[in-house]
Amino acid sequence: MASQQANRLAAGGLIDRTTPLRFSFDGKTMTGYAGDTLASALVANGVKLVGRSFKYHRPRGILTAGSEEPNALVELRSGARREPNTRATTIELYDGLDALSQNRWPSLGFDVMAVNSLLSPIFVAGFYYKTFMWPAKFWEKIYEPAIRRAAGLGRPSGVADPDHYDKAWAHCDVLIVGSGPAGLAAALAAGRAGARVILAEEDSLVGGRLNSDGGEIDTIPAAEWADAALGELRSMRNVRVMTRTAVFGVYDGGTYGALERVNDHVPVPPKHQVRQRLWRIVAKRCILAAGATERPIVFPGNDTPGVMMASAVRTYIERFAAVPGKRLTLFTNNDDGWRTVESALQAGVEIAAVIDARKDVPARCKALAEDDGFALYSGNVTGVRGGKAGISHVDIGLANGRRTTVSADTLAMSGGWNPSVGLASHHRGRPKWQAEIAAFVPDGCPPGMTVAGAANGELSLGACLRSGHEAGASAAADCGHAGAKHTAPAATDESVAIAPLWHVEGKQKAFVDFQHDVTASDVALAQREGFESVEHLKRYTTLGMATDQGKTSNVTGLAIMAQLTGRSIPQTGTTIYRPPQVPVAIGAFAGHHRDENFHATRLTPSHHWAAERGAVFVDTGLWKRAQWYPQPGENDWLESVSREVLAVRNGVGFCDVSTLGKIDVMGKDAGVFLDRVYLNAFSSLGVGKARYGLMLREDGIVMDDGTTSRLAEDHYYLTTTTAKAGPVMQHLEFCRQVLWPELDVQITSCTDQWATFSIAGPKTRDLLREIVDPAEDLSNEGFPFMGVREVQLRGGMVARLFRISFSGEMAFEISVPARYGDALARNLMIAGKPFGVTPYGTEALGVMRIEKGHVAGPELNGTTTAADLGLGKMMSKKKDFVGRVMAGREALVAQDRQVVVGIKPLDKTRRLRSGAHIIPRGTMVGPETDQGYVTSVCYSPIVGQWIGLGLVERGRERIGEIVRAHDPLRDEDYEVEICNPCFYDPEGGRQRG
Amino acid sequence: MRIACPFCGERENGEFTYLGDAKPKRPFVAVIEDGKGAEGEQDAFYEYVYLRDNVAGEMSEYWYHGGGCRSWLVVKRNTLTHEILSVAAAPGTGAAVVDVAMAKAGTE
Amino acid sequence: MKYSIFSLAKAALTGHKGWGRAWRDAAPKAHYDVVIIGGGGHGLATAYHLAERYGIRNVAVLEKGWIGSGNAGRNTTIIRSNYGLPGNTGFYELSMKLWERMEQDLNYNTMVSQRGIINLYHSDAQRDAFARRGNTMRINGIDAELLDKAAVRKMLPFLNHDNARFPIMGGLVQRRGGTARHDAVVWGYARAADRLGVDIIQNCEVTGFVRDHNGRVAGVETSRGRIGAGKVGMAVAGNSSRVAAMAGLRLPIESHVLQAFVSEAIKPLIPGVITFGAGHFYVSQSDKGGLVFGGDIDGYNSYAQRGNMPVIEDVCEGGMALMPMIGRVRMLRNWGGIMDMSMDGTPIIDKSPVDGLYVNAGWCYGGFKATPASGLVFAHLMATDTPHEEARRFRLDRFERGAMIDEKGQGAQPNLH
Amino acid sequence: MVDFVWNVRSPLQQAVMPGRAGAIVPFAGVKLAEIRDFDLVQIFARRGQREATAKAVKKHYGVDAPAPRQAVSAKGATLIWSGPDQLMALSARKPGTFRPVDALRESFEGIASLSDQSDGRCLIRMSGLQARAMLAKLTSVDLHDSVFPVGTAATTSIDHTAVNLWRSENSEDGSPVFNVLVFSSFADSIWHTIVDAAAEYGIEIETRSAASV
Repeated sequence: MASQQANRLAAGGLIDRTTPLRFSFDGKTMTGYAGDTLASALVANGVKLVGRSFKYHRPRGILTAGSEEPNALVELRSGARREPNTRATTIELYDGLDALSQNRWPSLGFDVMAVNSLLSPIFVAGFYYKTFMWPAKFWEKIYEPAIRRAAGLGRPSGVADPDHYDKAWAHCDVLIVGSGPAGLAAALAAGRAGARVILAEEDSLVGGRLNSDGGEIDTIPAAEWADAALGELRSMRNVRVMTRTAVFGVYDGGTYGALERVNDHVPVPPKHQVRQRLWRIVAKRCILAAGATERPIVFPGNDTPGVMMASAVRTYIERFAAVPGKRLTLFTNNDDGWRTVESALQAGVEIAAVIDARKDVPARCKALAEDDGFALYSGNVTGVRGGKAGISHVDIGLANGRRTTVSADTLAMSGGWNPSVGLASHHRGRPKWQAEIAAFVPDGCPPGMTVAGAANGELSLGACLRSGHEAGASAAADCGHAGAKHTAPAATDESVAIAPLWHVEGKQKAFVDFQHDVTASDVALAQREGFESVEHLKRYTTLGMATDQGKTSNVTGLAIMAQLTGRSIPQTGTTIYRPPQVPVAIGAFAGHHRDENFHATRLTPSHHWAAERGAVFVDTGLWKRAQWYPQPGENDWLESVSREVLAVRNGVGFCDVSTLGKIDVMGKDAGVFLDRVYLNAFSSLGVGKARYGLMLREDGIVMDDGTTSRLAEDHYYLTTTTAKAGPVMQHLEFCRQVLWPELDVQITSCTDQWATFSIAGPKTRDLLREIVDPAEDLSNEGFPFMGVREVQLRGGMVARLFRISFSGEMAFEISVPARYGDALARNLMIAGKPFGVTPYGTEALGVMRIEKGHVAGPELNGTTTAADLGLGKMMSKKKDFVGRVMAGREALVAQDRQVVVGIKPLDKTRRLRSGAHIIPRGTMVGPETDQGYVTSVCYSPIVGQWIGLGLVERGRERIGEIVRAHDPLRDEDYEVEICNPCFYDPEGGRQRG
Repeated sequence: MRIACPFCGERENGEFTYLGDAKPKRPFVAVIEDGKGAEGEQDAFYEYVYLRDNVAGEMSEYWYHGGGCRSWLVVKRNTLTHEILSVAAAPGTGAAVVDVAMAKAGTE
Repeated sequence: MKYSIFSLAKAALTGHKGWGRAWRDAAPKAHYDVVIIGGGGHGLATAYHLAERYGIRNVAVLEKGWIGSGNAGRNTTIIRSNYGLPGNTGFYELSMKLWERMEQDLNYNTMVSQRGIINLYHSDAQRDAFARRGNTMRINGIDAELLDKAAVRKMLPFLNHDNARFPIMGGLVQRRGGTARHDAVVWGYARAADRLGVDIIQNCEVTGFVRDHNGRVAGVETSRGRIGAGKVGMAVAGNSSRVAAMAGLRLPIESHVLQAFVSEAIKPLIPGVITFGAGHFYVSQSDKGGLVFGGDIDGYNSYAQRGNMPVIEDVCEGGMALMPMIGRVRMLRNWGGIMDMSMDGTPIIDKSPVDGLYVNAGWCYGGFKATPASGLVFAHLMATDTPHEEARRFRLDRFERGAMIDEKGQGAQPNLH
Repeated sequence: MVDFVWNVRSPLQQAVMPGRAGAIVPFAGVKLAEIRDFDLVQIFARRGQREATAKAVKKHYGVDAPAPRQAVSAKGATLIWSGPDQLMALSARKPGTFRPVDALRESFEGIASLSDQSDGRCLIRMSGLQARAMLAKLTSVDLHDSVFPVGTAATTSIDHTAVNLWRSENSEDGSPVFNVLVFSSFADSIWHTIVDAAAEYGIEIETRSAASV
């Protein structure tokens, strides 16, 4: 099998030759080894063409060997696991891996859309802003659909992601980002000092460039040193090494976002395991040792397959034992690029030539060329010949003005190194220019962060180790771990001399942003049109907005802009670095919280019992509530609900109302406290009594309502609506702790403590007499309306009984400790059997409250006042309370406000719908005649028709008026009568009787 | 963001909810007659409820540790950098006793 | 040069060497009839309308950085006019009508794309609220449709219809809603205003107001010197309080951070704009292929233009709950803008209590979609000293009067709007 | 007349299925137990009664009231700090009591407010060698030995829901033991979240009575 791997070296590399792996790319089956990436396996198999660019669909090869790759993006896996835009350079090879190239049709080799390249004289930066405007309707019909068809790179699966994700927290003293020489040295120093350390490495291997660049540390080969360092780190209990973990963002308070690719290196995650895990790492100190990214040079034809970063060539040779070509040319402006020549020579690759753009090429390099007999040119690459199969020749403009050509199948380029400043700039710190390395280095780091090694512009191995060691030791010391002194690992400081070179002019297109096809001439066009700010340049040309976020393009782009405008590079400045530093799957940010687990679910104490009876449940906030209980033979919900309503009105029913917020308000000032919170008085409420209360916001608008009882002199029991339980609790705590801290009040939620059922209907007492201890007096005198007390139940149970009514019927609420809620439901069924007891759901509850004209959520909508709701008279005039003053503003007491009224269609067979608007009869429909709307509706089996509540301008003066319910959304318009909101027993005799 | 609750220790901001500027104080209305309090109270409440300095820089603000100990906190924070300079408990957390005169002075 | 396919083709022949600056790099003059502070969409649109409709051409737009560097370049590009309360409904529809002719008005393709917006509902109460709103829209002559469960499933089959925590029960659709290319709006207005003589002055930060002996605003102090002005308008959402403070004003506004997100470019997946009613998530797909999405503000006052993890997670949880097919799509970029969150969630366009100073502020989440109308009504106010008919309710004194326009019903709690 | 039987039903009755769950491994990495039949009273000192409440706690339970972020074991009860000047008193339920507050009333009359939470919470105990790794998915609290030793208590959130979390004595295999009180109405949902978080480590599930713990 290995024989297929034409470009695989016979020996060397960090691959496991005993584990061959089969994979396919665009349907072609190939072989690689464990330890390969998809990119290295493709290199080993001699594959040059791997993708097409976004705009011009130009053929592209592998450019890099890391997460900055702009070209080699593939659709990985198939079916529901298909994953677009995945970098071949970071995919670990596994057996059976399948990948497809993307953004091409019908095939990678022959792509119809490559015609765009022919139109490139017109398709320049921002061309679409100048055209596609006439005729206007063509945009929607023709232009935009065409543009949208061309949009995007890879195809998403289009079906639900079958894998799982989770999220976790980690805490440490020192977080080290990157495990290259600086990161390892930092981890050793901090770990030995005793600090809690997390070393995060995005690669599957630690070592960073040590795995690609060779060299010696402490007199042993660098890779061996890295192994030993890892061994020591793994032996320390205070150090946690996290590979395959990319730190992607820096947030406030020392919180770092990181993504662990737990199972991306296997075909399918094992059962019970996640694909990826999102970490929030809380660190007192962070050492950014993320290294640097080699940058391309912008020269004509620089996007031809076979043009590769010099460091990537080295990585493929040294780490993966795969050579990108047989005949290599190097184009460099710095010493570091020359290391690729050394690497290639050792691997037996023929060096066609080296083109060094510098005036003075170091003698060491000259000697190398001489010894190994390859041509060394002082000049620039001015063109590349070849095509989608790769380059064949390199055209060179010599420093002396002449031209020459060399044949080569690989062109390695090195424009210098850009420190990875991204994470250091996430708090909007702007990096500063460092002329010696012709690159930006971090400045103004987030609090707690220091930068070490190449990320800080220290490009030699020796400097990396020293700065890493120092940063590690001092971060540990900052966290109180001084530890014994150790010396930094030692290595030579090889030369990294550079003479900046950004752009070589020529006839062919010279690419700045490879993926987005932004060329040097696009930058020039932007400059001509005044888009000189780097942010304008980015937005106008889309430079740096590709999936690599400009890691390979930003600095060159702005350097070219600097040249064009005559400003310096630091004057030109950088764009803002934004998280995530590497793209992160949306699924990972969601973790467990998807599908049914999107939000938590709250269940009532009688949930199980209701489910047994076949209840239909409805979501009310986080709660599941029984909406109605269908019975055999019922055709629809309305039949069930009407049955439940009539059963209550004529007999007795019960409903679980445990979802209402319940709050113990205790302490000697509890009454005074409630006086200030509610617009009506509570300190005057007698023990053993309940009262309806209304709460305003400080802006005078109604916040919530509910019944509050006084259980003892210093103990009130307050209830809220289901929806507002949380906000009211928070508000009460604010009042207690901030507004009136002098009051002796303690507040505790007891919502979940009690199972509470409303028992309603004329036969309520009959039912209760079955279950309540016969010694308890439930008569109107013994237990009057709005009375509250504890009672004994038969069978040895104690309950709280409240004589309050939401339905307008004779009713009690009964509460038992929640563990008995299920039993209470079952026992109420037994006790009520002789009276035809009927459990009812929220829908019947709603019908009865509308019949009674009680306001609820749709009327308490955050814009209504007490007076709007018909409850203005409740407002106390003797005390201050929250919202009192602001409720008096002119527009809130205006006569023409929309107020709550009843509404019923004239045609009794007509269904009334919520959201219909109220328009006076005989007027044109328009904003000026829109006088309100229907807030709540139900079919009332008692009234025998659909009825509703509404908010209508001057409604209370208009009882009896016929108006239109205008409902264009549902194509309806019908006449309705404005009526008293109470449709049932307006005198209230039934609930008091 | 991480807020060091004086009772619970440092926690991520997801455990807290935010109310806003702690500088505006609710006007104190001692006596109410026929639904009305002091002269000019509507202006005072308008300022309290609606007008904000909206500080760009250090600001004292109310946060509620609802996902923890249910304490209201006064957090001094820089709105330009999100740096937290101090965290203190609101005067009435726990069983704390507040000097009524001081409390009134603080709310007037 | 007028923009068209012909001029573009012609320019291609000469390697596009002939294009000049889209707008002049103007240096500040000593005095203007009107100075607009803020070179975002609103400020530039105001200047354009002042020149184009009201004939006031001696106008400068002062921008402290590069034009469009504030919220104009940070939003999620949604346009819609599906508001439910008097004051908002007509105003946003005016804006929508201006969007629909923007490209022809400005000779600039701002890629206004009316692919529709749907607000999903998940409960009867939400449906009823949407029905009320949709009917308001229809009564105001705005397109709106209320879809039921089956219709939404047909329209958006890829949503999570089957195992959702809060099942989708339907949606309110405005087919004229959609998106526009936000940066292009800025550039289009800048170029059009520039052609009418407006000076667009970048890197010019206002540091104070100049007052005459009557206390009237007579100009501004800037990082590029003093500039006299007959009238000064501020359109600096996100920083309104800071600029107003220079004139001694306090506003009913807080600055909050709103995060936005874009995914890697993928082949077209989502037809229009979708908002999830059971969480905090909305999404559209750009013409380049990125999913553009967002959710709630972080919830605390901030001028930092960046947010924190809880909201990022919250937004993505909403996304995954709504359409679990995006699990493997990667978030590419995440950024923050500073929102002017007003006390009722509704903007303020009014004369300020200081003579000569005009306020355009408090846009909350609604700033981008309002851009053309905001410019028009603000220009009207500044030119005529009377509020435009469609902005007559956006008054500064509405809080004192109790005439709030509170679509969400959250009261004076800016982070809940 | 029939007489009525008052069966107790835990909110976790349906969710908790004793036995093994999750990954099939020789030794479960996480052990989960629902502890039932407990009384839980919140004791909240009144204004100015901080010291008096501490004294009353000492007198009633025979131990010092828990310092902030501490849980202490007393005879027959565990006292868990739950906020400033607040604590939760957890004890095995005495059969036939409906008002555990009654037994405390005399000791705390006028000093502290008492609120019965016996049914407001469910108690879940987590142990095993991977319990800490599992909890790291649920809570942002640092549970490292140096920060969260035995006897530490925290009020924090799981799934955006407030919980009381404390660490008790290590189990016999030396692994840490964590206890969490969750609101009863959330218990079923949070249990599933916990099981999902623990699944990869292998889970052993049981129910126990508070009296046997």
